[in-house]
Amino acid sequence: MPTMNMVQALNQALREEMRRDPRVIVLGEDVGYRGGVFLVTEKLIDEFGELRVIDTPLTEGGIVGIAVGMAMYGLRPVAEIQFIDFVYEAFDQIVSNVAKIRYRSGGQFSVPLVIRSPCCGGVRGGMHHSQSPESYFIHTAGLITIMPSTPYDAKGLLKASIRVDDPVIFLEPKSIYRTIREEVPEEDYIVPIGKARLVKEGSDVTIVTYGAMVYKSIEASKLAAEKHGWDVEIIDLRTLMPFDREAVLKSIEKTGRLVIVHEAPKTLGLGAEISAYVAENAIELLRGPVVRVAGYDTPFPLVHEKLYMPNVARIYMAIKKVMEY
Amino acid sequence: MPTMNMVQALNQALREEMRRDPRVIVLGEDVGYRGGVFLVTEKLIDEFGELRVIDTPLTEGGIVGIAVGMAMYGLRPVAEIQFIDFVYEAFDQIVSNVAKIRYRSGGQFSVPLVIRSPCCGGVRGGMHHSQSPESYFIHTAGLITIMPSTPYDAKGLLKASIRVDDPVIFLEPKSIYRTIREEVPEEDYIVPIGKARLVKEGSDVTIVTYGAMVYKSIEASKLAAEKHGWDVEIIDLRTLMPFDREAVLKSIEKTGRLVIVHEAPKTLGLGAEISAYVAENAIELLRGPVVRVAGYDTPFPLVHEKLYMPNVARIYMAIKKVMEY
Amino acid sequence: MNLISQALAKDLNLDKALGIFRVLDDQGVPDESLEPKLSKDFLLKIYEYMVRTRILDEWLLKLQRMGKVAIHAPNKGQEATMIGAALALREQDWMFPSYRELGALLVRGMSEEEIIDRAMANADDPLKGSDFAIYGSRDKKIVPAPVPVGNQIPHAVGFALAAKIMGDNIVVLTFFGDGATSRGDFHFGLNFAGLFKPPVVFVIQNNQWAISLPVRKQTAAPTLAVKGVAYGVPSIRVDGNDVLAVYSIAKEAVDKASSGEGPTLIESLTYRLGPHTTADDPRRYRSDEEVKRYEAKDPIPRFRRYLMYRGVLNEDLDREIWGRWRDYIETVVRRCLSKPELPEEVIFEDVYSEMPWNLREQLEEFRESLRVMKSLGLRVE
Amino acid sequence: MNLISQALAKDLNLDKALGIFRVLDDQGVPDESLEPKLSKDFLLKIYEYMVRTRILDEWLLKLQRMGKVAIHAPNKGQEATMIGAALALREQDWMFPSYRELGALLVRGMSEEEIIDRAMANADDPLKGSDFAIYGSRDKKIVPAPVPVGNQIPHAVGFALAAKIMGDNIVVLTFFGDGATSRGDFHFGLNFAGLFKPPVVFVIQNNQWAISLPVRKQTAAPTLAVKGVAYGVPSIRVDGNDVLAVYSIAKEAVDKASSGEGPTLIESLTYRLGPHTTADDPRRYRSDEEVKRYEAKDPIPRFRRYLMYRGVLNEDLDREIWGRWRDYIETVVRRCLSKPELPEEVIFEDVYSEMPWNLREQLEEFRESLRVMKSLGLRVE
Ligand SMILES: Cc1ncc(C[n+]2csc(CCOP(=O)(O)OP(=O)(O)O)c2C)c(N)n1
Ligand SMILES: Cc1ncc(C[n+]2csc(CCOP(=O)(O)OP(=O)(O)O)c2C)c(N)n1
Ligand SMILES: [Mg+2]
Ligand SMILES: [Mg+2]
Repeated sequence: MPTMNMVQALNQALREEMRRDPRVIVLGEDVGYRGGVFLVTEKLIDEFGELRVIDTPLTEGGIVGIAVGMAMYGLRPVAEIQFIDFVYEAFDQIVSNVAKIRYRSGGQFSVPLVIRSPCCGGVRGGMHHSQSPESYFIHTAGLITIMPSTPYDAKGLLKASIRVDDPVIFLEPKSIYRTIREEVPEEDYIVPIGKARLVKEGSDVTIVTYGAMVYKSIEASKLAAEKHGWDVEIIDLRTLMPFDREAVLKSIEKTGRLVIVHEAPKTLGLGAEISAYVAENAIELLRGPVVRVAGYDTPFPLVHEKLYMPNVARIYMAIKKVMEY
Repeated sequence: MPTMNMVQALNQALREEMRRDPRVIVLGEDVGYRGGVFLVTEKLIDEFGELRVIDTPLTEGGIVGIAVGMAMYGLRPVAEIQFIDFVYEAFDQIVSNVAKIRYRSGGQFSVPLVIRSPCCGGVRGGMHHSQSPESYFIHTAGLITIMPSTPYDAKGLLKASIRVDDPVIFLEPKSIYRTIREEVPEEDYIVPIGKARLVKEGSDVTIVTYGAMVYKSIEASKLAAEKHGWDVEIIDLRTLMPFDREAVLKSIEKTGRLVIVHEAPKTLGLGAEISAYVAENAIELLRGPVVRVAGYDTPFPLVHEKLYMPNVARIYMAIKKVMEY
Repeated sequence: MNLISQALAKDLNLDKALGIFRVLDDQGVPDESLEPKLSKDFLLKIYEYMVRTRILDEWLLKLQRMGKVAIHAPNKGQEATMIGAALALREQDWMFPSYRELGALLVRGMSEEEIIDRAMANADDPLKGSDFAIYGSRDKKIVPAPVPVGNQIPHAVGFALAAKIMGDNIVVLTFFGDGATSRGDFHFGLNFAGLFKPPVVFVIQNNQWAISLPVRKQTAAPTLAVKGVAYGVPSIRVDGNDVLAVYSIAKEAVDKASSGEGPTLIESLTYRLGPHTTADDPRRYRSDEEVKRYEAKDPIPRFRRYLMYRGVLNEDLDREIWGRWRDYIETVVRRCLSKPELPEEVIFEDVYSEMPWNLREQLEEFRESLRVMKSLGLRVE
Repeated sequence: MNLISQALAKDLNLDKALGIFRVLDDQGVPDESLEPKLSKDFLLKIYEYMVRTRILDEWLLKLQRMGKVAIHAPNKGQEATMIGAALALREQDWMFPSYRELGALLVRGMSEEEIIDRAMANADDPLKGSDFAIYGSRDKKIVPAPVPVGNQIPHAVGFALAAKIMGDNIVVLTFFGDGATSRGDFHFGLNFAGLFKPPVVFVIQNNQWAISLPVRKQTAAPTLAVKGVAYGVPSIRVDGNDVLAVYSIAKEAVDKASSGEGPTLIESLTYRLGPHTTADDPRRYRSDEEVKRYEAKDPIPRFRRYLMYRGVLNEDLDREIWGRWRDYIETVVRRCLSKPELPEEVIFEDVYSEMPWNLREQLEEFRESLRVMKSLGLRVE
């Protein structure tokens, strides 16, 4: 099996899906001859031509609005937003149409659209190339929101997203686009939507996380083991909504302690929902506070981003807080 | 003191602020000669003219984008979004600029802009005239989000919002625009931002709520008292972000039980943040689960809206659940 | 420079975007050089659509006043535009209307009954009660309109572009109001249309008002049609109260689109005789005289005069047509009124292709809440 | 009909939007009938701005390669547009640039040092490290650009409209790229400008590419200037590599705006000779020959030829100018490089006018995390 990074895995997923199904098309800014600014769509235009790999004008609202019409027709468009920080022009289309057309039409129409986009920080991108805006999508009924953390998952989840009949917001943590390599099958496979991945078993405390924060959490868990012998369990959600409540509950049943880690700003980040879900449905399992390690409630800064983002020290502090409660 | 409904109180707040400060201007769709579709801006154009009461073309993105420039210049624009369900075209301007210009300019520029808009359900408005999208704003650092529940508060909070140097999203629950009347001073006063209102003291369970749900909560508390003798405390947040954490914590210290009620969809509604905040900082105070009564995770339906929204039965069920835990 | 720019200017064909195409004068007398050659039956069919639309519109107003319909956006005065344009479509073509095109729905084959069921959101509502003032039917190739003004414009373009990509010969027609031209969606949709040349026809129902805002306060452009220039989309302005003019121009546009020659923007000049919606009070922003002036231009009497001028219609036949449709629609209304409500759980359907666990949990809470309401005797206020 | 539409068409003044205004030919020889009468000093000042911009641009590229600057968007080739336009502004006027107008910043009085501090986000960064590739200064009446393309367009309009409401005589000029014309913000800003006629000047830096997308794939309109027609905004196309042409037209537009005659849209035809940003690889989408072809049209040699033709400049003076600025800017760079970082807590500043409790709590967590990192010897990776 070849090893690949996430960009290659995503490129392969797109290529395979486009070969499999003529209804799959790609559109976005610079996705054609440029191959996307991160090269996720590299060379697709050579194989599939300008009708199926569409370089669009610079308008996210237009990209999504047009893609909605295509999806209603029966195509399976994969729309790239060059950086998720630029998706907001399309927010009306996403909230009012992508998420609601099935409901509004009493099930007569659906929008099998994937909006994929690089997200999150860690590459010195400043406030408009580093955001983690998943909360906006998670809160919007009608959308599925996904963020892979490995090349294998990226390929399998993107394929699943293209095939599902519902709209998917597919967020790609750009800081690990090329830093993680692993074996990725060259054949067809799917990673199911809605299922978390158990990254590391443990018995003392559960970390629920996703995206690049999986790796920070692993590091912090090592530090906790080293310093205190604490055994941390790590869950990578993969699908953010609907998130895998069973995986979360099962783990807390065992550990009784919960830390949630994400890059998105803390207030109403996904951590809030997971914490509230547990407090509502399984508070008896908790042995202490549910601690969230998240981006601070500020715009994402250009300077000191590694201090702004959840880092090993902050995750370690959270583990310590729940363990020593 | 005259009695007024919320529409009249808001109209008076605008009129007084416009008289007080020539920099205060109003803009939006149909705010001029039409006086706004709910008449909140009625007759302002007669007193202040077309330069200060601006009928704009039909573009929420334009309204907010233009208002940002005005606010940067030093005006105090109050932009009306005809229904908050239509704000999404302006989402890029709100998230990328309204919320970030102060930060982006290192404090050199600010955006003292109020975006006010009728929100929420209960008037048979269907999916695009009933939404409660406050989570999108609460999650966006740089914004203040407010929702009054009484005419008195509406006037005092709108005045405070116009005067604060930060951008405010001011949400007006349209179902109680004309149903609640109370005494409202005709002179100048302010209701401070960030302070909750204790609607009803109680000792058994705390309900944290806001907007029209205050009234449903009162009814449910009566039912709970009647049926079980339970004494419910009710807190009206008024400012949703930054919410009054002290009021919340103080109440739970007493009751040890928490129910949160809002119309917005449950997943990542403000209830999630309040629950998570307590679970993170004061879990020892809790005697049972934190229960959220919220809109369901669907688009807002035209039919059966009174069943979709939190209603007395649902709030009562939640009280019962935490009391009988 | 001047030669180039003159050549370019000629290409832009501004005459059409700045003038007004009309076939009938205000009295219904045709300009014979422009008059389309239509059969008597077809002309009467057009007229019947206009009659049906007017009657249906009145009924929806009435039903709204009775509390049976949440809101209604009156069509009165705009029948020629919607019917003329919709008639230009072929069986295989698709329509993306706004909330003010009852007549176009009828032309595409939706029945009065379907429309009223929808407006009432009763048990037979094909859109299952999701929103008000929107209509559609996959069967009839009508996509239900989004309430946010203009949202459907890029959809229509994307839909048409998808058909082009798949090699299917369809044309997509979308209606929207003058107000919608200010929205981002208009800018996006027209831009993509100019670039990718999908088979799409845009019809601006310029009824001169966006609620209280007259067109001259919406844009400083001399016409709305001229906006096509900004996108390289050929544009034309037509008298929207002249059903033959609208039909002729729309047909040309549909033919052009179906033969691969790309999009057309049609500005159809008409007038909204009624209030914006049943929730509006137009006296606050426009004068009764203005309305009177436009009542004299009502497209139905105007077309009736034409039909009489051509000997297609006489007083008796006219009375018969109105009477027949009035009776018929009244029967339909009665039937619709007798239908039950949509079941309560419908509000949980069609959010996703399969119900996720959070909605399943919430559906349980919902069922429980209905039981509690029943047992405590609580009513939905 | 034809008479009306011809009259309207004449009003639209399409000649200017479709042609190209230029003063200098490619060899720098002026059309004397159009040549502005400028003093020798002023001409040399223009040239020095161009030289400074070019040198500064090269330094920012270098600093980016050294890892001292996060990203840089090269200005090379576009100096005439930014400098010509900015020079048209008066002391009291305001500028809303995009991320590619170093020269305009210099014209408005920002120093190389301020610009480099900003680019490096060091301790003296006036914008406190909030984002990359943006520049501004309230003192110099320059509003820092938003990175989302086009966002500043409605801001400039609103700002100018506010001044008009307050009765202040200022003009606002905003720059944006060809790519920005596809965005909703362009549509909104131009529409409001046409309607409310604030004193605003729009300058489209049409450098022919939006990253990899050539202008012909951005719009089917024959020019970008012609888009003004859709908004009733008078528009003109100018040779953007001809600094005298840009200056003349911008000056006319500023004069017009300041005397209450409203907005102007200027399409300035130029070319981006470098990559889109330091993160770009333009070979993937455009040929070296194309770049070569445009290198021959570089606005700096062209203006230099004009200056020599007019006897304002000679080889010696030219060498002196370049040498002086090279030395000066190198000194500045060295000084900037020696400055410390911004303090860590700066990331919590300027979110609100006062820090709310949630940020105060988070600032505590932040301080604690720094202590923990120190005590455990953890480094920021
Ligand atoms: C995005 C959005 N903003 C505001 C509204 C409220 N609204 C409904 S119709 C309307 C005016 C529409 O005018 P126009 O497009 O001319 O259509 P008409 O109603 O005249 O047919 C407005 C402002 C809306 N539905 N959508
Ligand atoms: C809304 C938005 N989408 C995408 C981007 C990424 N991006 C940065 S610059 C650019 C192209 C801009 O082209 P143009 O407006 O012509 O300006 P130029 O870079 O040529 O000066 C793109 C797509 C962005 N900054 N903002
Ligand atoms: Mg209209
Ligand atoms: Mg460009």
